[in-house]
Amino acid sequence: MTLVSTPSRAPYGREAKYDPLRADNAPITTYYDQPQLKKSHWGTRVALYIFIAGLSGGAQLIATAADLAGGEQHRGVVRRGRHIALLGVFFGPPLLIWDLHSPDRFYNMLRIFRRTSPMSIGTYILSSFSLFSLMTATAQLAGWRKAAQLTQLPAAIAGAGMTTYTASLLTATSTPLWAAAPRSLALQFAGSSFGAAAAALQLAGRVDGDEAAAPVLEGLALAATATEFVGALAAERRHRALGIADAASVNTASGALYKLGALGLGTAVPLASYAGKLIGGRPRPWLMMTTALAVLAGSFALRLSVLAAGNESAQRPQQSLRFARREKVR
Amino acid sequence: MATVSGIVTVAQENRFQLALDEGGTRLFVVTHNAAIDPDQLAALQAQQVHVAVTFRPVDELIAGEARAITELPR
Amino acid sequence: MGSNLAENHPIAFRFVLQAKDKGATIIHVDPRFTRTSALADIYAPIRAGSDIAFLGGLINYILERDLWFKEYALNYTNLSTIIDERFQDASALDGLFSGWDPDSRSYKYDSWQYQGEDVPASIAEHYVNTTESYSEKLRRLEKGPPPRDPTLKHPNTVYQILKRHYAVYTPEKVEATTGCPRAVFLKIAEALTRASGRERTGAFCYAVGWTHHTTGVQMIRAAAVIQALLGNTGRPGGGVFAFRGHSSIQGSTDIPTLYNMLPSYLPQPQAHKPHATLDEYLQSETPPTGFWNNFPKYAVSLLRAWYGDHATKSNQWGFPWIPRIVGDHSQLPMTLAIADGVIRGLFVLGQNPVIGGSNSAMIQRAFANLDWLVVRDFTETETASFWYAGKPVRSGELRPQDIKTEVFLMPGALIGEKEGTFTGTHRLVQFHDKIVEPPGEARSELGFIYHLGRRLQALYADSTDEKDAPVKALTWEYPTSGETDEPSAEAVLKEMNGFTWPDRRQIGDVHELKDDGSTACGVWTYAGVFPKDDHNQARSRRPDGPDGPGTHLGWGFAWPSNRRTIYNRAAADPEGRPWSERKKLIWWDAEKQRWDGYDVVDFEPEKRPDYEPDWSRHPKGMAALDGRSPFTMIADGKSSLFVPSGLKDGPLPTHYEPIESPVHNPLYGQQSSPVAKQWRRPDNHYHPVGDPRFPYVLTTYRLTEHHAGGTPTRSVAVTAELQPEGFIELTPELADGLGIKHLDWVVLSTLRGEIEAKALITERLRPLEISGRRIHQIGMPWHFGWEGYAKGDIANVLTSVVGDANTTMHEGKALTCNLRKGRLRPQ
Amino acid sequence: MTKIHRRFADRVAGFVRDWSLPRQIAGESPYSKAAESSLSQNLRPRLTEADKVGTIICPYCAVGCSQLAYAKNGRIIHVEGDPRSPINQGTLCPKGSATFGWLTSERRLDHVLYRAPYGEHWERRPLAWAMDRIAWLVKQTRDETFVDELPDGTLVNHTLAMASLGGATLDNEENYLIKKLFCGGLGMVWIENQARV
Amino acid sequence: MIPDEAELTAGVKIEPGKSYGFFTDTTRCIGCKACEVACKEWNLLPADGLHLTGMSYDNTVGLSASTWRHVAFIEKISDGDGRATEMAPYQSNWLMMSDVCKHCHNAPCLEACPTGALFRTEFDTVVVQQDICNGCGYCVPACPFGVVELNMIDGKAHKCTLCYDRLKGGLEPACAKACPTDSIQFGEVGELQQRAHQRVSELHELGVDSAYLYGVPNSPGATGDLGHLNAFFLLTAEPEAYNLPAAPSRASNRVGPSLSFGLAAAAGLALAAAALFGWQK
Repeated sequence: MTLVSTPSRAPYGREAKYDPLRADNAPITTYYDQPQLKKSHWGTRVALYIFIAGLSGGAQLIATAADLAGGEQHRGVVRRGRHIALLGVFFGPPLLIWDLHSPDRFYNMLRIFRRTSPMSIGTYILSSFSLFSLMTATAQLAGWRKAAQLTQLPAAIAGAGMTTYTASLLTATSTPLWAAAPRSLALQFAGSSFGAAAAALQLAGRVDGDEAAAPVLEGLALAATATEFVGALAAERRHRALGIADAASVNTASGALYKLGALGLGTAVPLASYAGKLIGGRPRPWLMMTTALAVLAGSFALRLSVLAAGNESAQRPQQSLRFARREKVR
Repeated sequence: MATVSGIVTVAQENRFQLALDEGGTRLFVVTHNAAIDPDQLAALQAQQVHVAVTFRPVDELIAGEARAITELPR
Repeated sequence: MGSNLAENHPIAFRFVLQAKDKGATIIHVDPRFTRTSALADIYAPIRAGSDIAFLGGLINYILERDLWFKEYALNYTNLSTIIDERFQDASALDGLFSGWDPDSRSYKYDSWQYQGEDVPASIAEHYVNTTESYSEKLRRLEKGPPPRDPTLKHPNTVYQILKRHYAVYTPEKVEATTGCPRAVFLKIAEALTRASGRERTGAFCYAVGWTHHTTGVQMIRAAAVIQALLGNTGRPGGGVFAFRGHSSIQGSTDIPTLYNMLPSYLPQPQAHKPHATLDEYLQSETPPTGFWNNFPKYAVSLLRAWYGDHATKSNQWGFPWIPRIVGDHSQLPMTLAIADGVIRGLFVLGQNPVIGGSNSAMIQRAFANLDWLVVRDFTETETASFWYAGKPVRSGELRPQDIKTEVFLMPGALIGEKEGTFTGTHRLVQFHDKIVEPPGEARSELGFIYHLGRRLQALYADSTDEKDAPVKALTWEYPTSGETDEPSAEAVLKEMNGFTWPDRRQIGDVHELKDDGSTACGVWTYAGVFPKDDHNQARSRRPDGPDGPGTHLGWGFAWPSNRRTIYNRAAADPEGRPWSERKKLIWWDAEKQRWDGYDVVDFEPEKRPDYEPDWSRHPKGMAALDGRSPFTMIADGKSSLFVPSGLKDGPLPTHYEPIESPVHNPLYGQQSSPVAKQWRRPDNHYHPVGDPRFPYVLTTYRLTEHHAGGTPTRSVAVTAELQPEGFIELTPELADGLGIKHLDWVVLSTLRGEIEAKALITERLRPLEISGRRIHQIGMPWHFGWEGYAKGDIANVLTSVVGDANTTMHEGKALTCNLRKGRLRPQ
Repeated sequence: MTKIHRRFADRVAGFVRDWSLPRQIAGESPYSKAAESSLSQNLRPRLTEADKVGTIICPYCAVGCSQLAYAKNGRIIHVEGDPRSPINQGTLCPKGSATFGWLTSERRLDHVLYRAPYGEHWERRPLAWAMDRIAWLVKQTRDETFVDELPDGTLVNHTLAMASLGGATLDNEENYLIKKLFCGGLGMVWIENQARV
Repeated sequence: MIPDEAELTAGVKIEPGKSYGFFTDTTRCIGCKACEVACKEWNLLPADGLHLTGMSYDNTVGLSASTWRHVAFIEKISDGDGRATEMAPYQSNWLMMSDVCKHCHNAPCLEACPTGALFRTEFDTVVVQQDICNGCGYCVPACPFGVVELNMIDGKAHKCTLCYDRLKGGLEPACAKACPTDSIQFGEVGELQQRAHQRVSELHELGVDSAYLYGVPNSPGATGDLGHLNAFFLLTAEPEAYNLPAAPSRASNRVGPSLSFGLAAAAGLALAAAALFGWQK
């Protein structure tokens, strides 16, 4: 039990008249400023996993969409999408197992299913996604188009789960920042996953020299970033309403990462460049490439900053006690 | 890393108390990569098996971090 | 009052809380607001050392408003007794009593006696410096009852003396002396008097909060006076409870490893008293009236138990072999004698004087003068490691290679590893079983002393020198068992209980003891603990059922004779009927012509309530006490509100300031107790009154998480963690004044030494207005030391060697000190 | 010299035995019955392992709470309150509850340590040697300092050169033998204990 | 071992199938920490570091993986104009309270645990099964009271088990048995709740009008959709003073909305992608 800080003021509290649900801004007496909650043990590894899961889930979805609705010119996108999905398959489970504190018992994740536990749901999403993505990818390699079309459906459905189940994983806790705005966080994560997938496919397409689907991917990236931006705004409004707005404030490292990385790189830059492209009309390839990179970086920054800021919000008793006082979220 | 030998007198969850052959008693917490389950500790206590414990003392806990337990001849 | 029950005796507080649930008012009077105060109804802050002013105020309140329990006090106390007309109390002599002899610094008792005769004190520590023997003065007492005036009009009745003596203890004076607000004092007085009488009883609970003073005995006396006036003594839920701190400290006072007593309150023979021969000793120590008249039986039975057949009528049952004391050999002068090199060898058996002894730095230096030191404890204590880790060594004053002391540190067996009995604070003797063998070379003290004795007897076996006779004469054969040759504790307990000689049949009760050598009894008060060869009452575990009387006579053995409430004759009115149905304990059964009750009756079973002694036949012992004298151990059978003899510092409790006090005595010219034992020496200076260098009052105390010297809890992980470091507590006002922030390091200093600790600023201490001056109190737990997991500087480095006149108890509860921010050792 | 750890075979067997999915599908609740592992099923308090139990009295303060001490194979495995005692009715204070911790403290000493005069460190010495040495020291100190009469002829029969401190935490029987040997036998007068502290 | 000793010490015969818990009446707490010690001695819990915190007499700071009982101390001696000497009848001015895992009826930690290590026992208590837990740590942020914590050495989650092994042997939990003033009362939750309501009305008559129950249905300190707490409290100051949340929420309520919203967004974006691909074809 590491002690956060010795209290600066002497320990004699003041009489505060007690009414359980009074106005939120009344000063909260805390217990010698000691944390009221325990912060999670999740850090960079989990952030990286969420990013990769979102990316590979999104890629599989886009590949399936391209395969079903697209034409011959989209074959490249389908192939590259299915290959990017393998990232989740090969890096996802090892990252999670590495993050366990007793990794030798990783198999217990498949011991039970609990619908109230996003991690339990997530385990089955990740397993099915990995299984079907692997089958789709092998079918793709072997050229069995029919088989691939069959297995890509469950893979895509699981992929949809992969893009956003991690949001409900965070929000189904008592950490104030994560629990404050469940829907907005889901929007942010879904948007960010799709944006990253679209950006990754753009980059992969450029590398392969097959830019046929570029406009679709750019449009898709624009839509995804817009969704993420809407989610971010809604989350900010919700935090302010619950009085825990300063959670993601600039003066903390995580706050800065959230403002500059997630919002700046992840949303502002892409929106600006796409808007510029729509108005300006002249495609400048280097601008598109940098935007795609910005989206990817922004997506990872979002996960990192939300995790770090969440853990910090759990350490501030003023916020966790205020959050637990008026929080009416269902 | 040190090693002591003795008999497990009490076992609770993944923690156990060892009565040392050289005298005295010491508390240990089993590390996760020692991969020893509570029922194995309980068995050591029930049958009073003579064991050797490789451990690292942790002053904060006034206890030792048990890295490995090996069964010794009676 | 004088105790912090919830912290230091939490399980006893369980029943205080159960009483509170039934409507009892809990009052806590203490310099600090403690966990006991948190559960109290009324909390009164007082200055450490001013307890008698507070209690005197209560006596004044009771007498002025005539709230004393008339029927109880008139019959059962010496309230109406007339005292010698030469007597003058403190109100007349500005703090002193008549009979004060300045050059011998002691009192002559003559003016304190009952009019016309001398009254011998009851307990063994009654010896005064006066040389005349007791017995001549006793003759007159057998002629008739002491002079009494039931109408209480005679100016020299105890009642009038009390009124005169306590007239000055008005509520205003109480506030000026103790700092307790007047309104709070009056509320307490009202609550206490309301909780007394036929239907209700009130109790006083005290502990070292009262005994750690140079006026400690009189503080307890003041509570006894109040309880006698209010009729609470000897009744269920009433009385004055002593909450003692060690598992068998009551046992070590009954079977006294103390210098001034032989087993069970028989006075240790003194060189300059008429104790040369056994007859002189018995004749001068046996009061004519009261239970103590059986004194010879207990003395002879003890000698028979110790010396067996070597004790014969011709050699006075071995009485000459008993060593004579030549003064005060208690722990305080003992440390000074070690410092002066008088003592060459010291046994320390389960104690830690470096932490518990006063003026610890002096003690650590003194130990370097010892030739050899044997320490037996469960771990290495500060006492054992003084020679390399002590304060003088760490400060460079001494080096291990200069210290000549040969030190033995031997492991002791703990509870569960040895069998035997503890005597708790309720005089209850309880047996504890041996469940496992002690580890390695750890042995019980029983084994250590027994085998040491056998080795010494072997060494002295062929000595013919007369001075070695006692070692050889000792009866020292006890059956041993196991491979560690552990002597049988039950065999020793049987000897303590007593048996007939020479056929060794266990005696059933104290009345079977004889003074003709036909009975041997190690501890007369414990007679009855082992009544038959196979019946160890200390091991009896039969509590009363939920609807039983609640005296639990089947659980363990309460000395004397398994009696749970002593003097319980007072629980019945003069005619023998219970004072009230609610407080029923003892009553006179008219048909059976015997006393009966829920407890063992503390009275002669057949003595009628209306019995009157036949003075024509010079009645002796119990026959000289009438049927309305519950206090059988006292010569006149009445509770002594006024103590004619036996106490060195006066017949009535009087407020004196502690030896070191920031203020002058607001009540009298006499500043501190005139007869307090003081040792003015270069290594034991005292602070003059109001010394500006030491303006703050320091009081020491214990925490609930640590025990006594701290050894058995600071070396145990789970308790050390609860209070891990030494600290002091001070008021926010004082801290702000000295610029001390929370948890800063501070240095406390007195003329005896300096220590450092972390500062805990708390509002549970408050500044007090004492006769116009603002006094700050500092509190410091005294059980920290350099060994163990939880460490801290030793508080007793600050205290001085000074003692109460009657008991030589130190004054750790009230002294003055200085406080400054910063560290002692430069970091 | 077999190393104790969870072998692969045990893991597989354990997983299959405690697998909750089939039990969950069979209708058991995944929050209670289905989730219960075999360890929880055959969990028992360690007191069932005790082969001996005795009544002891708390060694800390004078309230005299009685405790039950459980032992197995000659070693104490737990100490807690004795519910039959009218004094504590099964409850204990923090110190009393730590009695087991005291008996099994890591700082506990179980061998004799000796420091020679002017020595700079402890040495280990056998118990028997220490007892003999102490007996000899006692006899030597007593013989050199025993006084039977004061110069003015008053009988004293005492030695002022030896002292003993201790006993408030010792048994009555121990205190009795200390007073009997030191006072009645050796003639020591400096005999004291914590009753005055 | 005395069979069914709990009948002697708590007047309760422990039988599987009933729900057991603690009623902690903080107005009887004398802050002696016997509960902390008894818990550590029974469960062989190692120390938590030796450090003077300055938080009144609380050097334990809080619950953790190796501290399952924590006594809190809150000093409120000054009542504005000076220091109080008159006090409300029960435990005022220096509040003491023994904090423990609440064993919630709808336990967020239990609902979050993906391996089934955390489960509801036959005594309706919440326990971490040490042979299943793989240290994923999801229960740690899930708990609204900050109770359960991972032990970094053995890599598993730990918290109060309400002495699950003792209950199986008919023994009262160690802390409740040791508590000198019966501030911690063990028993069946239903009976305890009645006793608690009775105690609150008793205290209100005595003038302690700030007394209320925390964790019992329809009482000021109710805990919303967590349902009742099997280990509930009688408090005399606002819950925040004891570091307790006023109205904690049930984490699993947020799974539905966030998953559905997220999947909807994902589906929307997928359809958009399909539309875009179709349009470009």
